[in-house]
Amino acid sequence: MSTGVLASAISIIIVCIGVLGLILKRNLLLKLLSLNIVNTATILFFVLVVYSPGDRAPIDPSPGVQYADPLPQALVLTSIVINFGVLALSLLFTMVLVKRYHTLDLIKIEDFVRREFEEEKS
Amino acid sequence: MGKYSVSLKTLYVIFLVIMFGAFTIGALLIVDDTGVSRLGAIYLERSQKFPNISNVVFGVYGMYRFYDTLFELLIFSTAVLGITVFSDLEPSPGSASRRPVESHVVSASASFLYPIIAVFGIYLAFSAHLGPGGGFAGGVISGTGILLLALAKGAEETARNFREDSMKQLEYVVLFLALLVAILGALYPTEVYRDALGTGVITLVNISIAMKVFIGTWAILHFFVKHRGEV
Amino acid sequence: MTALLVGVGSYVSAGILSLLFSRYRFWFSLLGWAGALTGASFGVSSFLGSGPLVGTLGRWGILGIEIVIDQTTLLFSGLVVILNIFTLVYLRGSKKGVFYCLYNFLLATTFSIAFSHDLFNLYVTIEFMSLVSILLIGYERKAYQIYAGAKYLIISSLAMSLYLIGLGLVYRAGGSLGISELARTVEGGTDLSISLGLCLMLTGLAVKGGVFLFSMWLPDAHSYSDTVVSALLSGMAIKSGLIGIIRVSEMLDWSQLLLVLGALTGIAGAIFALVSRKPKKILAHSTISQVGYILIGIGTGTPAGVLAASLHLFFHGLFKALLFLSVGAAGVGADDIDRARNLSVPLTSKVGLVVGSVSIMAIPPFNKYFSKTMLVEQVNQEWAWFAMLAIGLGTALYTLRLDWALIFEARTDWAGKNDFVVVVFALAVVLSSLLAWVILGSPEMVQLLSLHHLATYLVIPVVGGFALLLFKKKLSEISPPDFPFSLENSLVSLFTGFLLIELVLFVL
Amino acid sequence: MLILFSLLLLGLSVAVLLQNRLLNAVILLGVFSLVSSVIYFWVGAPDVAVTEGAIGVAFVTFIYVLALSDQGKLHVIAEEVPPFLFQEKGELQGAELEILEGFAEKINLELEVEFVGHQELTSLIGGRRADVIAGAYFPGFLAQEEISHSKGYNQGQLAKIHRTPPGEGDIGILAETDLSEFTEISEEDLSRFSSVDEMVTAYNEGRIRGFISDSGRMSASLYRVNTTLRDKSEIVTLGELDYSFAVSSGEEELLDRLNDYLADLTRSGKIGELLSDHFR
Repeated sequence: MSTGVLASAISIIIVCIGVLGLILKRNLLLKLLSLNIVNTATILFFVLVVYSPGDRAPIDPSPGVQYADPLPQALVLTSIVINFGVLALSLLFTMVLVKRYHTLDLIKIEDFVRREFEEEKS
Repeated sequence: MGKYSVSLKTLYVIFLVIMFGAFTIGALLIVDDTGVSRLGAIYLERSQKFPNISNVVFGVYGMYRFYDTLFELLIFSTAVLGITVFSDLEPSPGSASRRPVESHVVSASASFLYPIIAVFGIYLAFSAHLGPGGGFAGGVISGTGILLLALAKGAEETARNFREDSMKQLEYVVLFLALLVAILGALYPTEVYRDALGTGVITLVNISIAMKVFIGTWAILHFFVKHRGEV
Repeated sequence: MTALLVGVGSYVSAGILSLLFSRYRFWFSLLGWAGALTGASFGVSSFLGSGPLVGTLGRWGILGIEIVIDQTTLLFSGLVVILNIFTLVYLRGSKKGVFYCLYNFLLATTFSIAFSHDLFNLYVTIEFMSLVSILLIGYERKAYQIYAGAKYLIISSLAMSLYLIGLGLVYRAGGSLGISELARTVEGGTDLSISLGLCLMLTGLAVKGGVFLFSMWLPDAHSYSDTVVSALLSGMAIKSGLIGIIRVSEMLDWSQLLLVLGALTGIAGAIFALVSRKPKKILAHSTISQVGYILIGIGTGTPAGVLAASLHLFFHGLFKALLFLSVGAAGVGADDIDRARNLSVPLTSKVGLVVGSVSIMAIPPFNKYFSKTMLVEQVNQEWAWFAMLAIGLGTALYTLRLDWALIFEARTDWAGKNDFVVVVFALAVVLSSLLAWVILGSPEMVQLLSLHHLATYLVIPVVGGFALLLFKKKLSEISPPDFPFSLENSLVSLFTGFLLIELVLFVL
Repeated sequence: MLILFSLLLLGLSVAVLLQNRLLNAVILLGVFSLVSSVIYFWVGAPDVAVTEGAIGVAFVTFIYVLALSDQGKLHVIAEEVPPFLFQEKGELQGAELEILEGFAEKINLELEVEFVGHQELTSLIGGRRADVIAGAYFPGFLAQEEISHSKGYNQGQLAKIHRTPPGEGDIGILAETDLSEFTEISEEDLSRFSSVDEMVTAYNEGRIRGFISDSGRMSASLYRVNTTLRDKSEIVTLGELDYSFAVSSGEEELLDRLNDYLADLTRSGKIGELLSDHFR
């Protein structure tokens, strides 16, 4: 088994830990942090899964030298930005919710939200 | 009973996540990927055809798949737009009073450090097709550098110096440019990327992306500075 | 290629321009629509000229982004264009420039998804779609909208991470991102390795596509948001996930899995729709239920089945948007249907509701009849056929319950908020069944109009009506549970769904 | 080497999720991104490393830190109860204020007091929007498992006022107050109110036959509503209680320091002076 595969298996474990945090933590901000971990580990996985030891950076390639696969790297640049967009917007929404309910506890927020929705329409 | 059912649920969640992990790692280990020919090799091979683009990664996202990069830019713009839509949110009374500490040392070192950071960011954007970097990273680095200024001199004053409103319009002009390059690059690939202006088009696109990301970064940071400490 | 570039280019420019010059936002959006219409008609003419076409953007060969023009593409891009014009006229100038910008961006990305035949391009466009959607959901900044948006954002971001992991596995084993390239590799024999990665991708797409157990975010997001937004999200945004599933299933034969998921989705959605009490909630759950049909269609695995699924996707987009607009125009989306006597519904909305309801119940001359009969013709398994019957009965029940409240019990508001866009839209929905003639040609149509199909679809609503009369009292005592739709439980059910996929894959 | 770094990343991800203080978690997340950025350099992906460094390490961490509440303050939330902690002509006053000011100075934080309704206390402290609950808090005041309370600084009584003869009606009590330590009045007889003022009004209007509260809150309320109790009333002392402070149960460190400070005050005798100044 190559180091690349082993390292990407570890990044899958990190994804699992992030998912556990995402589900089990009640604090909304900790949920966002867990999501961040999941996303970062996913990107790491995507880069590592095609890595083989001795890869060089794919800059100014010359024949006969082993280079890292440039395609996943290029794709991952896009998804880093996407994850940033997700983070910025979810933090913004969290901010609005906290301003409204003064709590980060998701179960309480859900309770408040349902009550408010019922009250507004009745 | 309440406690018991909660822990049962936690166990179930752990079971599910373990199943997920086992599945994925299994899928990873089961596959023997020796001898699979991937697209990456072809990209490396073809890079000889475009001698002015020595960074193959840039070749992929700046040329072959620029359409995806257009959407990446749109996503960033949308995030900035979302922040802008909510920027008339009233800051809560406590946070407005928290003025940044105005110390001469901080202020002086910020105005000394900032140009260095900005030059580094611009360098990254200019040389994206030659080495690591890219318009995006360059823009973010220059944009984050302003945070120093904002903290030292006050966010509002910095915002005034940057004329935020007209800057935002510039951001969308850049988006137009990217759209144009994406469309023309798809219709007349060789003309745009090699013959027409050589490296010119690519550098121009990179610099404008950096510019746009710089403005967006500042807009986001300004929002969060204004609403400091609210979570 | 021109079709895609013209459409996306005009939508994106319309979005930017209506933000920069927000005085003329309506006119810019109209221009964007005209551009997209041109693009879509380029697509149609190319299809008529040379049949289904797979090409790459920028003539880079396999190095570029693969795009496709086939019937699914045309139907979905047509859906985008049609929903665009009606929602645009419905909106008129009622929102700010920012809303129009987001609106056009949403249209741009869904238009692009129709053509996409590249796994990473699908990822990027779908992510963009969900980012724009959550801003539209939370646009009015009510706390519950913000909450629904945040829930959607978190779940979908996780889902797309799963998609990316799957993509990594697929790229490692298959060495390519273009779907037709990969399909060629799969034929070469590395079947298992790719299929495991594709399972993860399927999970990600199912979260976007409104599949039960995967998209528990959907009812809140679709029922808490503004009328036009609900119509667009239910009518076309979730369809992008289904388009993704259609494209991905070109590579593998997943019939068993998709049939199971389809039947589950259809029946569970119908049950939840039946016990819900608010019109918008009912419609949102009904969307989930209808996704079941589409999955069953993809699950048949035959080209005709996929065509039926695409056609159903198109028709569902139309009549669901019509229902959302009718309910929204009357302003009764969040009221309790058991207290409908106090409500007043304008005549135009009632017309829209009638047309939408007969369409959703698949009454013969209306559009859904054709797609559903095509589906039934394609399904071989007996149990899947019974599942479809159950979904049909459930659909009839909740539709009639909604109609009873909003059409018969509610007062008719003759003077007030009549909105004739709804009526024109209803007319368009009625006329859309002609499209089935165009696509299928007359011999197949005659087959679809055979007697036993006609009888079945007339009998189901009648049975449903009787059942409703019997159980109406009982139904009004039930209130739908909220707990499956909280963020935590939606995440749990997502992974439960993943477990289900694993089980179906390894056991069956 | 790569494996080592990956394992470090694994450890960091666990560490992020085990943090109690959000700021620490955010900073660890920044470190997490930094390590992943180093890995990208290692595997020949400098483009990704630079972008991850710019966005993941710098930008995201900045945004989180900006969004998080200022950690340099001791946020105190309190119900306004003179003479414990109250506002007069825009100035904070009270015995608790002096204690808390001293404490905040000792641990180098700036004191910030926010008066809130009594039902918001739990959610604010549970959501970590505040550090300390004050304002005549006593153990049992909030039926909440997530709160730990400090040592007491002052004695008080839990008292019941009721009509003689009792007559019809429920016993009034503050919402969320947990009485199980003091009395055995069953839940059915209780009706819950959101403030003592409301209970006094309800009592005078004859809607309830009596009410239970702590002595401090009761006298403050009678003083504020400026009324006497209408019927002939009897006051029964149900038990002794200790007025104290409360912190969120995760904040063991803060609680220890607060207890130490209170113990210091008692030892030096300052607490006695302070109380006799405020409770005449």
